[in-house]
Amino acid sequence: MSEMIKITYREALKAGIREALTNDERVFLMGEDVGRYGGAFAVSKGLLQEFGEDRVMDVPLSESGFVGAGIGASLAGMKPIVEVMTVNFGLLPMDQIVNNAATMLHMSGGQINVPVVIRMSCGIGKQLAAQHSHSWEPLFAHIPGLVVLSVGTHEDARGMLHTALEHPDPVIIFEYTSMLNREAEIPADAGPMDISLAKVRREGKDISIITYGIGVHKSMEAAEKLAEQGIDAEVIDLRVLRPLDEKCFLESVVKTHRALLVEEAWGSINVSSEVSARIMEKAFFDLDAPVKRLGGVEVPIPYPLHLENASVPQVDDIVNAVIKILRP
Amino acid sequence: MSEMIKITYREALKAGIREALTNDERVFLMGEDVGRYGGAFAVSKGLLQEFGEDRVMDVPLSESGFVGAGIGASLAGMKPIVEVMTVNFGLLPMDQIVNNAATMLHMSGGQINVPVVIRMSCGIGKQLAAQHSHSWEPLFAHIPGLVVLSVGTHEDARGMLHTALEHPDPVIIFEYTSMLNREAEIPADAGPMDISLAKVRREGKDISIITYGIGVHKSMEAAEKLAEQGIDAEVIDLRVLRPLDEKCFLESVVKTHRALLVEEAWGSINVSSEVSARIMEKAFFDLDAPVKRLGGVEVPIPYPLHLENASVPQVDDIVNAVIKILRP
Amino acid sequence: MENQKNIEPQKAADLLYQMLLMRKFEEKSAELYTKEKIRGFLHLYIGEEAVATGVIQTLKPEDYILGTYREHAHALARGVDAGAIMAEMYGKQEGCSRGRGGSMHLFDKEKNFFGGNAIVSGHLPMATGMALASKKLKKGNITVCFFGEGAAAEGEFHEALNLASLWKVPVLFVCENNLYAMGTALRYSHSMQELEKKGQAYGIESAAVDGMDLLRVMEAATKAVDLVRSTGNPYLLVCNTYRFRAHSMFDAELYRDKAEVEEWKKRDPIPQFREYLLKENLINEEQIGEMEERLKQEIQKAVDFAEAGTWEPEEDLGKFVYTQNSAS
Amino acid sequence: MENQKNIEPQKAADLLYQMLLMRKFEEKSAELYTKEKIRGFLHLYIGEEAVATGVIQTLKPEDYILGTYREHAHALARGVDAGAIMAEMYGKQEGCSRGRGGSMHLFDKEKNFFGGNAIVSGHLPMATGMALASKKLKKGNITVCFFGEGAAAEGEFHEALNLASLWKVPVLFVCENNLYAMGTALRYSHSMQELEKKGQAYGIESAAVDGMDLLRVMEAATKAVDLVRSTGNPYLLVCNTYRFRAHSMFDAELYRDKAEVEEWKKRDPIPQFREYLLKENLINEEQIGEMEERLKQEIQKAVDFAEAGTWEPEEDLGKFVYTQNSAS
Ligand SMILES: Cc1ncc(C[n+]2csc(CCOP(=O)(O)OP(=O)(O)O)c2C)c(N)n1
Ligand SMILES: Cc1ncc(C[n+]2csc(CCOP(=O)(O)OP(=O)(O)O)c2C)c(N)n1
Ligand SMILES: [Mg+2]
Ligand SMILES: [Mg+2]
Repeated sequence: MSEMIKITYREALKAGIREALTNDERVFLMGEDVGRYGGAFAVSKGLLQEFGEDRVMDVPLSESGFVGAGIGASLAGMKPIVEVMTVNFGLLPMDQIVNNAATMLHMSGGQINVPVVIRMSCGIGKQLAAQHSHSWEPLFAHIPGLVVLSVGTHEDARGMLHTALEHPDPVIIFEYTSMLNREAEIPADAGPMDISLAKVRREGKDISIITYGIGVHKSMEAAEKLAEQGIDAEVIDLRVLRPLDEKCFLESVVKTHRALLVEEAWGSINVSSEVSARIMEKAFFDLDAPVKRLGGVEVPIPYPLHLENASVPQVDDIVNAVIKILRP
Repeated sequence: MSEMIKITYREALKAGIREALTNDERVFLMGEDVGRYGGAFAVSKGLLQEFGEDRVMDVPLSESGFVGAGIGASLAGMKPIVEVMTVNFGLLPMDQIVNNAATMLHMSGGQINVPVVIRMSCGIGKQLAAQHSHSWEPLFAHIPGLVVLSVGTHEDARGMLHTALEHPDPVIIFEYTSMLNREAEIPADAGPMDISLAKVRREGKDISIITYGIGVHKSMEAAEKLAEQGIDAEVIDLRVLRPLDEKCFLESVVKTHRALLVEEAWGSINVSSEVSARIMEKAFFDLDAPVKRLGGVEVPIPYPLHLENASVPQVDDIVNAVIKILRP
Repeated sequence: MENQKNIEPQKAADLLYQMLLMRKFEEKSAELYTKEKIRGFLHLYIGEEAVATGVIQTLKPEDYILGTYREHAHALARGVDAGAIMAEMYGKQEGCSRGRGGSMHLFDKEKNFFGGNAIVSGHLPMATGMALASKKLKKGNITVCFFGEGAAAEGEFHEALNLASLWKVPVLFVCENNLYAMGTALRYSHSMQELEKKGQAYGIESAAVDGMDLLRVMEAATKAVDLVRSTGNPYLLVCNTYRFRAHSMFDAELYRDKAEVEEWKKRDPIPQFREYLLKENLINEEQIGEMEERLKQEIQKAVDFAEAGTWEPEEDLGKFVYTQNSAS
Repeated sequence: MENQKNIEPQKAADLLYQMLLMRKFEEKSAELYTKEKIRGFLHLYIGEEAVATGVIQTLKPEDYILGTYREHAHALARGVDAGAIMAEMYGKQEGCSRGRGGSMHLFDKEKNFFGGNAIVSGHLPMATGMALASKKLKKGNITVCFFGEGAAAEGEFHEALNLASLWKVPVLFVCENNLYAMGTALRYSHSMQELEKKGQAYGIESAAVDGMDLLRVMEAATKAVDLVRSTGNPYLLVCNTYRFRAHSMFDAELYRDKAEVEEWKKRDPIPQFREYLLKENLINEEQIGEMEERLKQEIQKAVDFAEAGTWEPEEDLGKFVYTQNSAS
């Protein structure tokens, strides 16, 4: 195994973008304030200076327009990385993403593929209140034709973009604002990551905690706490929200016979609903207990810290839910 | 019971709108081509002539603009019925619907409610291909703060609007293009329908078929066919996709011990996923077999009839799926 | 119609043939629609032929073209095979979009014909983006984007034109002002109806032209295309025209007077151009007779091709959602 | 600053007080932000006070006001209690939005203050709709909608202005052109930078005014408001101004020179107005001293009120999603 380096999630994302810009002239980064401002969250800071205005393009407030333009540029030979500053503004270009990017290949009978990559920062955790704290992974993950990624770890932050840019079809990448300053160790030579498989982040035999995004960290923490109580939890990071890697989580459930699904998105019609339904369909007879879900409370996110915290599952909620499943 | 009349789904919808315009001066209908054209599907034909331009307003192509204007008008004392011609254009105003209509009450701390009603025609069935055949109920049903209705029957077509207009919060009504010409009998004095409950459309003891929209008719037909084979299926029309009336379907499953979920929307992260997950959580021990789903194939809808038909569950698919559950 | 020097007899004949082909092809399509050979929406361009003909004849094969759902004529002008278009409208896999798209989604990548876009205004941002790619890749080609006057009310018009002008990219926006968006007359779509003046809001050069007069369109288009090609800047060309037929095959035309239509038919671009050619001795009756014979054959050939076409097997339904499973 | 007749000493003092209150209130807020009493995003209006002051002083209590996320000053000008605003920023339930909204979502229905809208340009369509309701209900009030120059690049600007003009509704659009949208300078947001000319594209009367000069803003606003009120038509008023502080508290201001900021500070609206009043003997130093004392007290009172405020109990998290479960 190679040398390990300590890196923040922000630095890992930036390293991925920098590498992409370096390796392929057709790659460019476009988005609101990615250049002169340095990126709303400083992810792209310095890249304008390094690569110039043609490669790092600030765009006006016009999400439908510039996302559509990114799609168009991808049709004509470029490899755009389009940044929608945060998913909160991601409904404005949603028609472009769904009716154009996700649909063009099909409605042209396979002639025209759309190799665009769209990055959006998302999630809760900065007291940004109802219009700025959305977790809309489920909305995009519902759409066939898209590849939808959730960047739950630093390795993925470093490497998923590379593989996404090689994909011939539109890829949506969700990054987590609240993880930007978090440090972790990754191999110094970390690079391209597969973008088709879920991953077992922690092996365990008693229960499968299936999650993604920030949920990965909370679930890992919960698993450590559970270990102290003699409960051996397996933690699965879905990573790819569409198309789902069901083989990974079904195998886990077949082994552990129990599952808890954790996500921060609103609690109904979300990724966990789908995972639960698939376990129902394909691993029902392996279950020793009903699959449970911990999702976001179905409320626009409130501003005060205590209510914000209460609106998504926390580590203790996960611990308690697991205990309740195992020791009812 | 009162006298029955034969009426098309279109006429039922129109009668509902007409009544609303007649009864309350604050009600107005706005949308693309609702007036001079007579409505894209002739639902509002003649209403402009009857009520005048102030009550039946044609608007330019600008979905975000006029839906937002409808929301604004509702803040200032009007009761707008905003028609988005079809759900296919419903992503354009989605930011307005989610970040404004569904969120305002909460982020104003309960001060400002948004009594707007938004109607959208939806679904497959006219060979309109990939950009014009969407079933996006799941996208809207994911959003807290919205009431999301699915008009699966003629009585509901006649009466749901009335109740929706009395609701203090934003209501999204999904109507089904392919049902417009369908005739059915409803009571001559049909009127306001509750909009909080699911309904058992057919009682049965062997399995619960849980569905909504066009699925109701297909499931009823399937139930008749199944009856010929000695299988007694219960059919549940969810009607309200948010907030879900889980009591209704859980009771049914507790009784029948088996369920098949049917919908035309794309097959993952949809309403059926949620229903399945809730049955898992709350009726697991009552199940004699895993809950199965029949959803739309995850493909942008193709134009040719045979492929269009193959992309959503048909009556025979429902029959076969039920038989497979009951006689594995 | 004013005299224009420099029109070669052969070119004149070709142009007349092209407009006649559009007309006859669509008349045939309407007939086939009533015979239910063609389904879904069918939007005819009859009356507007001078626009597509006049603009597209100025282009080079490497230029990109994007159209709306009313794009049969544009596809024909671009040289997409009439048989492939007809087969597409039949839904046969020999169609130019493999039958997946139908009338609204004609694509031909080899011919640089990018649809067939049925979300009104949704292709404008893509056009800007394609032109951006051309600029970045120094391809030297231009992008031409056709859309209706109704589309210009959508926010994406505003965003796409602003971006195109900010970025100085070679895109020609052609607004086909046929005075109606479905049933909504220009004066109900736009508060300011001299659409070419909208260019000023973006610092985009623009002009309006009589879209019923082929020579005038050619002149204006030549000027516009030359400018876009030489300066690399965008341009807005408004072609004032009229559709003689209903919006689509589902349109009772309640919104306009028959007399108005008749008045416009007097300016039918095809007889107008034919008379001019005869007067100027650029063609003779005999040649026209021959031409009509050729036309009849070409259309018959297209219909035969479509009739002989085959249905894509149902097992292939899931193709073209992602590139990797789309091998044909 | 030019002489303006007719300014009463009392009114002059009130206006100065108001601007000073805005300034001191926000300076205090910045301080409280660094003390982590206020969290989330905090966008200061410092430097732009003449705009909100000048416009809002012309309005009647029944007029509707919509603002952006940079709306503390507008709320204060509207007479929303400073304590309620401060408590809101603390997240206390005594806040004007019950603490649910925070700095970006100030609402006060009684004062007809409709936010606090943090999706850029998302409130413009609502403003048009509120004015539409006023017209329909013959209320006689007008709607005033504040937004930044960056917002004018969004499609919703285009749609909202077109609708307002088509419908002839009494709405005043106030574009606060502070030359930057986050880090994106005006010239990168708009291809045509004389923003007032954008009114022409919609047939909307418009004007630009020096937004650093209170008297000029008052004059322009009075003219605009009178016109909107008397004609019932929309109006676009562009106020050219500058923000002295960072975009929000997360902004390293990499995109502009300190010198530019210093240059603009010379035109600080507050000293400018104060000097004018002194020169014209509309106020004296002693009165200013008293005023400053009053200000200090009012701000201290606001902070005390916020400090003394209470947290909403966690059990209430689910409130305000629907009206029926929102009883307080
Ligand atoms: C975003 C969107 N809204 C509504 C429609 C329904 N629709 C299809 S064509 C049309 C009218 C478009 O008018 P115009 O842009 O003038 O083009 P024309 O049909 O006259 O060529 C409408 C409203 C649509 N396809 N897309
Ligand atoms: C639709 C949308 N896109 C992006 C953002 C992020 N954002 C918040 S404020 C802002 C700049 C807005 O600039 P402007 O309209 O000029 O107003 P100002 O902040 O200068 O007052 C941006 C990009 C947002 N809130 N909403
Ligand atoms: Mg038109
Ligand atoms: Mg600004």
